[in-house]
Amino acid sequence: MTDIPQTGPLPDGQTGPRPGSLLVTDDRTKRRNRAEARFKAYGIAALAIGMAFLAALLWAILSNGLTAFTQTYVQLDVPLLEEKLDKDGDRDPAKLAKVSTFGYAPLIEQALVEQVEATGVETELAPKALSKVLSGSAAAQLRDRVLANPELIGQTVSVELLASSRVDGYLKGRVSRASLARDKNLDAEHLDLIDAWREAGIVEKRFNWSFITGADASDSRPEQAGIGVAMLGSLFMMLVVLVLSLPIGVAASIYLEEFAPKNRFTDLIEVNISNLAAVPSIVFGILGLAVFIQFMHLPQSAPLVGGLVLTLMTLPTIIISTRASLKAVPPSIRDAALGVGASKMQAVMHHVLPLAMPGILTGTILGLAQALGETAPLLLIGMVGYIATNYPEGVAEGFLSPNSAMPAQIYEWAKRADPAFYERAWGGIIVLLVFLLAMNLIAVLLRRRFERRW
Amino acid sequence: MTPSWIALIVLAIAAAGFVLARSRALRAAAREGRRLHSLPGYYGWTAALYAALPALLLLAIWLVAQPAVTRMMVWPVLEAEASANAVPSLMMADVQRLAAGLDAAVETGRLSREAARDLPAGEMRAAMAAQGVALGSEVTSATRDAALRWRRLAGVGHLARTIAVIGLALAGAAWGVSRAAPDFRARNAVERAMRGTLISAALIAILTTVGIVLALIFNTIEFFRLYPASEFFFGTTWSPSFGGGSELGILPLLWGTLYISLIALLVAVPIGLFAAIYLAEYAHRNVRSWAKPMLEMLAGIPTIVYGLFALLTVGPLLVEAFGRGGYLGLGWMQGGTAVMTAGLVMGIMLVPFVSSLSDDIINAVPQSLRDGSLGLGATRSETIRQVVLPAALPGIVGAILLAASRAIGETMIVVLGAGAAARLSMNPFDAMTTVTAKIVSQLTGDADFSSPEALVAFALGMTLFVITLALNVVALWIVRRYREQYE
Amino acid sequence: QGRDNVQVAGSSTVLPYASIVAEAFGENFDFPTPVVESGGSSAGLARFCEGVGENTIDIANASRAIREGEVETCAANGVNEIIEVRIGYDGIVFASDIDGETFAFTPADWYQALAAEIPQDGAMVANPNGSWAEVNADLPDQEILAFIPGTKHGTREVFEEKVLLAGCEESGAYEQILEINGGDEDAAEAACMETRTDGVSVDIDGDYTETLARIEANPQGIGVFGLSFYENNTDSLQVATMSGVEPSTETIASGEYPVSRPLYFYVKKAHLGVIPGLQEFVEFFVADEIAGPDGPLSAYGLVADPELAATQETVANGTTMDAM
Amino acid sequence: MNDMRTMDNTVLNETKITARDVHVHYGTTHAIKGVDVDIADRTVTAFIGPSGCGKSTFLRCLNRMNDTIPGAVVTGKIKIDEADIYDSRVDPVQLRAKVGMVFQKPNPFPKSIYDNVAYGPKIHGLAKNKAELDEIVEKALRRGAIWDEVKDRLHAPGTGLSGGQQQRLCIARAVATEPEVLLMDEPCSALDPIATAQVEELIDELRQNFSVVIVTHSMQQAARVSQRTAFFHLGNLVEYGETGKIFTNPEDSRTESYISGRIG
Amino acid sequence: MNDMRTMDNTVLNETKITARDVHVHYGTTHAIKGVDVDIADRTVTAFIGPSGCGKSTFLRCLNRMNDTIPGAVVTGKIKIDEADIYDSRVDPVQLRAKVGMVFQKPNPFPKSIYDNVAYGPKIHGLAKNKAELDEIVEKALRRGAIWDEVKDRLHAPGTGLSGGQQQRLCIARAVATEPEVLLMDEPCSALDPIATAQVEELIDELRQNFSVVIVTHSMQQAARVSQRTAFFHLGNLVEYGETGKIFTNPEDSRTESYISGRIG
Ligand SMILES: Nc1ncnc2c1ncn2[C@@H]1O[C@H](COP(=O)(O)OP(=O)(O)OP(=O)(O)O)[C@@H](O)[C@H]1O
Ligand SMILES: Nc1ncnc2c1ncn2[C@@H]1O[C@H](COP(=O)(O)OP(=O)(O)OP(=O)(O)O)[C@@H](O)[C@H]1O
Ligand SMILES: [Mg+2]
Ligand SMILES: [Mg+2]
Ligand SMILES: O=P([O-])([O-])[O-]
Repeated sequence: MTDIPQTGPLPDGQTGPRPGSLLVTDDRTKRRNRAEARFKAYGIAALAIGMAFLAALLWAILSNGLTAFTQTYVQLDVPLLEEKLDKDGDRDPAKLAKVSTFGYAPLIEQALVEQVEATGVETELAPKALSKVLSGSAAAQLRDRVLANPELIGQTVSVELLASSRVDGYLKGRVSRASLARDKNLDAEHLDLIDAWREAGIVEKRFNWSFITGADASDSRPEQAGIGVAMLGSLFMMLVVLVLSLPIGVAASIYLEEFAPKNRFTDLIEVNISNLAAVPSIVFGILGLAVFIQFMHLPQSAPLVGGLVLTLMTLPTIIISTRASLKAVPPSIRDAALGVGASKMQAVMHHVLPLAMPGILTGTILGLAQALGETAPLLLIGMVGYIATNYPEGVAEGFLSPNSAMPAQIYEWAKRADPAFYERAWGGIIVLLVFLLAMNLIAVLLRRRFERRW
Repeated sequence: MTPSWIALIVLAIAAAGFVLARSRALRAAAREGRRLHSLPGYYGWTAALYAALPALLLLAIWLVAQPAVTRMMVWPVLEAEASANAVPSLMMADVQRLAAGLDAAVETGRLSREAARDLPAGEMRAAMAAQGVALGSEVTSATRDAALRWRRLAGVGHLARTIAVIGLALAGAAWGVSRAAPDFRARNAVERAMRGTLISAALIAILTTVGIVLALIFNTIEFFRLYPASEFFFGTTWSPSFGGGSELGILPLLWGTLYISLIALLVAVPIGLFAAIYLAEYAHRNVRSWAKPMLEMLAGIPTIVYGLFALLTVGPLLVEAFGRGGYLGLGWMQGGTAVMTAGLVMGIMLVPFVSSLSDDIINAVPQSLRDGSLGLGATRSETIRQVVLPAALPGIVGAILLAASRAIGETMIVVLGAGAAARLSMNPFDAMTTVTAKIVSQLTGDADFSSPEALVAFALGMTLFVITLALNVVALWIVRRYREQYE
Repeated sequence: QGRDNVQVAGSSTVLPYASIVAEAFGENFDFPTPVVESGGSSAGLARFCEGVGENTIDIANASRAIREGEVETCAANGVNEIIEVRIGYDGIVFASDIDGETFAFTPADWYQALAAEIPQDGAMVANPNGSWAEVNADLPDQEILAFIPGTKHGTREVFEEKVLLAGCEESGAYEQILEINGGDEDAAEAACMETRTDGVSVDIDGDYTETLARIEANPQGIGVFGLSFYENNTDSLQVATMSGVEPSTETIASGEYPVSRPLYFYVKKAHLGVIPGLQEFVEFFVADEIAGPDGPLSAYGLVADPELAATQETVANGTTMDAM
Repeated sequence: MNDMRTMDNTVLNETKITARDVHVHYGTTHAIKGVDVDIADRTVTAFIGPSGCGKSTFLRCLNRMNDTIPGAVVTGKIKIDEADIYDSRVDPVQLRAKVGMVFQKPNPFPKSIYDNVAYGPKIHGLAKNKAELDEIVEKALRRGAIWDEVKDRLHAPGTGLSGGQQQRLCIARAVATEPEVLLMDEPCSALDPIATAQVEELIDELRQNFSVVIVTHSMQQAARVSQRTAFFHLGNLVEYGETGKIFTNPEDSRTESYISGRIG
Repeated sequence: MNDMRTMDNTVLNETKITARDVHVHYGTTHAIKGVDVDIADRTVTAFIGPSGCGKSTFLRCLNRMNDTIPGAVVTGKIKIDEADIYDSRVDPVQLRAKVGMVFQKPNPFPKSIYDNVAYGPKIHGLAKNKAELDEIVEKALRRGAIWDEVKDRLHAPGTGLSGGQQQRLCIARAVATEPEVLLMDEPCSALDPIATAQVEELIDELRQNFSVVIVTHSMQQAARVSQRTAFFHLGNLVEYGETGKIFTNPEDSRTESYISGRIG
């Protein structure tokens, strides 16, 4: 780096070129480059912080929730005694239905006792205590089977029954002999039995499809609870939200940004919309209760109503982001379109809107994520509680019949006493996130297609 | 005919109108050898709109108005019998339910048309119960007469409705088709309608606001009747109690709201903005295309997870640092639940609100501006700070407002992270709570709904609404002031 | 037109029991499983009182008795005939981390530990107690940290009356306060029930799982739980005795254990026999197989009502409140 | 201050556009100060004048593009074919379809080259099918003197063209809709002499049927293509007349100074 | 139409910029095809050539502005003052401070006129205080021949200027940072003759100390202001030499055709 040509002498009073080779960075540039490096580092740090928290949260979710996707079952040969189930022996469905689940419980107890003997385990547990290894749903499971096939009565059938949540917890490592010390639901002796049965292949842990497809269960049967029905509820709600809030939000933004005369009234609307974003979601629940249920007489606990409420709640998010991105489209594009004789509407629809699409989709992604995870407004329109128990029959029913939603279901589970519900709550969160990802996938892909610089 | 059938028929008429008008316009243009004013589709749409819009509007009005009118015409039947303390609306409600029940019974075939008419009042409650219609009390003969009258009137009304709506649709379609001539400005007509649609969409926001105010205002007034407004607005203690003697000062709650939101924004805005800048300006396309949706997942994680995260992870960590005997030896923090805990975690949740939208807006700033700045020898960061960000300012402010709004509206993180105790304190390591958290808790609590402890939720909601409105006005003013419009 | 499922709303305390019954009902009857919403006793009663008809709920669950004002609201909206059903009792227990110290409390200990001000030498002074040992030498020397129900919860009322106020009286503080304030009984009661705000007593507006999580995060804390919640979490919680009595369904039913509250539901008579399955559901709910001491509710932690037979009769006859 | 020369119309066509007392304000800036002008049909009219004198502003008045600038206020009367274009009954959209415009700064849509040109014909229904549209696009691009350069990349983005190519693309886009009046704001500023010549040829061709208004800084160009010339100065229309006359024998001293290169 | 002055530029300065075998690809478009050129110090070099031939592209190579175009790939060697500007040790920021640029499309920042010009001096720390900055801004605006027009509205937005005014603003903005090399892409395309003359004067003044590269479509302008001229065609540098020589006696037939207006 020797013979760097120096610039020639300068006439007086004229600022000359700053001396120095390009290969040597001068002090000021060094300082500015350090600032630049810092600035970029802040960006990377910000991104890293975001990612780190995401990783931490996901780890928490996965480590707590993955166990919800497996479930313990017990294989049992149950004698369906005719004298218990059909005293008259005429297989009259009406009479068969009279035998309640309480009538089936002794059969199961008997089967358990026989099974204990068959596997040759020594136990002092009474038959009634034995049945604590099974879910409370066992009797109902059996009853449903018998009512569906009355011809089974009198035979011994092999059924696969859900194990109780404690037994399930034992297989998953949540329950130990020590932790059962003061538990009145299960004893260490039960665990000995389970160990023996596990070796015999009678007790088995498997992937838990019914968690994904099933319905909610009562507080005493966590092992039976599934999120399927609530997922449908969320699906129907999201359909309503998407179908209403996206077009309405975009339309409102277009009007405000492109057509509205700039005056007090539109200012009012503008302020109004940003203000709606700050309204706590539960207040939308109050509104929804008053308007949709009390005034319009839409049914209680219906996903349609939930969807409408969430639509009102997501609108501001979509409108604010859509307006921001409409604003960011350079006016020259509009001029170009108007100049070839496009109407303002055409200019907006054909040119401005596609360019604003990334922002619109971002608003949609954020809005739907918010709507999908919201519980508080659902509380007021009756979608939180023990609701997601019946599958809707058909699409119209799906919108109108009582249902819950995933976040409400998760919230419910998280409140319940049995720790087995805690794992279900986290499992539900996993399902919710997968649902969210699936829902957003299209938006994300579309957004990538629309992104361009000009 | 049911309203949905009528609506379907109207839509069918509109579709027919579309086809007819479109082809008529095309034929006319071909015959007269002239160019159409608008694209042919616009003529079709005009006819379709003429057919559908007024008819559907009429239908909507009819649906609302008919019961009101019928009620007015039926009331005289009941009036005679109404005792001094009878509530007209309740009596009418029974009449309506009874009439609806009779309709349903006839429809399902449980009762014949005549039987429905002749059923004695005394048997009606039972008959209705069989039909699954609950009546508040035994049916009196006046109620029965009123219900029968209701049914007659409703029958007439429905017939008139069908005729009027479908007639209007046909007339509209015909009018639309007849206008489909080359010099008719069909595009303008359609665009006027579209514009109307856009305006109505914008008005939904206003309607929502009106709805919210209406939903809150009566109970708010009721609250102020029970509890002095001055103590609510200026009271510095929040301690509701069932036994009466609650102190319901909003100040500690407002303070908590501000404090927590402020900390959340102090976390979310720098992280979000820098992440957005990095993604839009520095990151490789591929990095950006997965990093952005990943960050957006933060917005989709249910807030209960954040709450637990605050309670179980962040709170204890902070206590270890700032608590008594913490390794910083400061002793500022009593327990894990604190403004700081909730603020930090909420800030993380808000990151994507700032980052994603800002990223889109920054990305929309024309490249020529960056070139202009880089060409002068500016570094990238100088370009971003002095040229790109000012140009993107309105959008970024929008994003920040959105984040702030969510911070104000959040409950779960506050309850789990910051606690439920209202307190006026400067220490960010103290437990506090927010207006929103208290709205939820008072609304879902055990206090009697007519007691001030429950009604205060509405007053809180109303106050919060007014305050955020004021903040938004200020924000709008600031944005207007500092906006830099490119090109 | 025509709703085909029973709709229940109200207390989140009653919800677990109602859901157990609803599930069993759905399994054993041809009716669809009733919908049981939560949202709080008051919200439930408020919706209950909106009127009669299929677009209103049939049953409101409540963890307290309906109030006079609510009955009036109901009447104003045409809900005249209300059947009140008491389903049992909810025991309220005090529990701490399983690995921590064991506690045996008296109400007086709680009063001394949590009162905002306590009388001392003829004047009210700010509560100086920092550890349980300072309150009562028999208790472990552990910092006081109590997670008590927030002011939204009905349990708070029970806690204040049956623990704080009782403790206040038991410890003789009540008398002293009366002396200090010149005999104003109302003020004295209020003073007994006012809790300190220095972070020692933490209000929980959430539910018992939150309390449990807080104890996990802070093992020194002592939380207030429902009996059923405790019984399901014996692996992480140990319960404290109150005045020497360990809480259980038996001790509560017998009245030995002092802290409990009744749970109710309210039915619109006008809906009985109209909404399919409502009558059956209500009867099923109070049947011995369900609500009796050997039924699933009891197994889950509900303290069966000793007067269940009377309740069954009320339901069978459809006896409304004003008729009682 | 209005000293518009009365013109002895020898070969002149009938008037297409009449402007009377047109004023334009941008907020406080008074950009056009009472301009009266008659623009003839089937004629090329050149607007000349120093930078910032209001040429673009006045041009934008003629198809109401100023409507889109917030703060721009236009007063006075402008008639095209006897119809007042600021009349409330006039549809600015129809007006702009009739009065096309090429902007000073090339502003292609961020779409493909093909879509840039096809857009106008599509919204005006000029093509019945794809083949016809292709034909229109090709013809327009040829007239814009850019066909050869882009024919192999019709589906590449229009924003990826060079400056001059973008300008020609915008010309092609404007002629594709077959306007009756074409307003061109410095259409050749970024073009090399050959391309300029081709565009001038296009202008000449258009003149056979339509009227063309062109803003230019090149006196030579104005002299070559226009039949009439208007000289603007500081918002005033100083002189307006036949091009030959203006360049050889201007009446106003300012015109003369400008043409001879003394004021700017 | 050719009043070109023949210049015998005897005193040639040392080389400032050396380019060797420079290729530029935009994705699949091969825009510059192996250009070798030496640009002398204290000289005005004109780039001429038909629209789309790669002038702007090559110009942008000289201060690495092509770095900002996604998909643009530059190969070859470019040295300024013997330093390879694509060397990893070279800081493009410093390079661009040294090699200023006026873009083809005027791109004022959405800031006030004052801030537009003050921006460069501020980031380079050329002014110690407000007064000095004011001075720099005024001087730059004067050199950009726009001071008189904007002196009363220095705090109005730069985007509210007319096309030509924006162009001059961008020139003023570029000279305000006192670069050693100034690259000007058609700086006078939107300017009237007077303003053009003023800018040309500026260029001449700059030449005393710096080197200037100017892209122009006007042969006259090239002839007037430049000492050397490079003729580009289809991405190739066809001919490069003294301006007088190129215009009077070109070696390559393509150059001749272009100059005489036969190829474009
Ligand atoms: N961003 C881009 N992407 C793809 N191709 C490009 C891009 N920019 C320019 N080109 C192409 O590269 C070639 C050279 O372009 P360049 O802008 O350098 O031309 P130019 O000589 O400056 O022309 P003009 O005088 O019209 O400005 C042209 O064919 C152009 O279409
Ligand atoms: N949007 C605007 N806001 C404010 N003033 C403007 C705006 N556009 C133009 N002006 C001003 O109006 C005057 C006329 O501008 P106009 O663009 O019509 O000039 P022009 O004759 O086209 O100049 P040029 O040849 O430089 O393009 C100028 O002084 C300009 O600064
Ligand atoms: Mg102009
Ligand atoms: Mg170029
Ligand atoms: O929900 P609760 O009313 O029982 O607190």
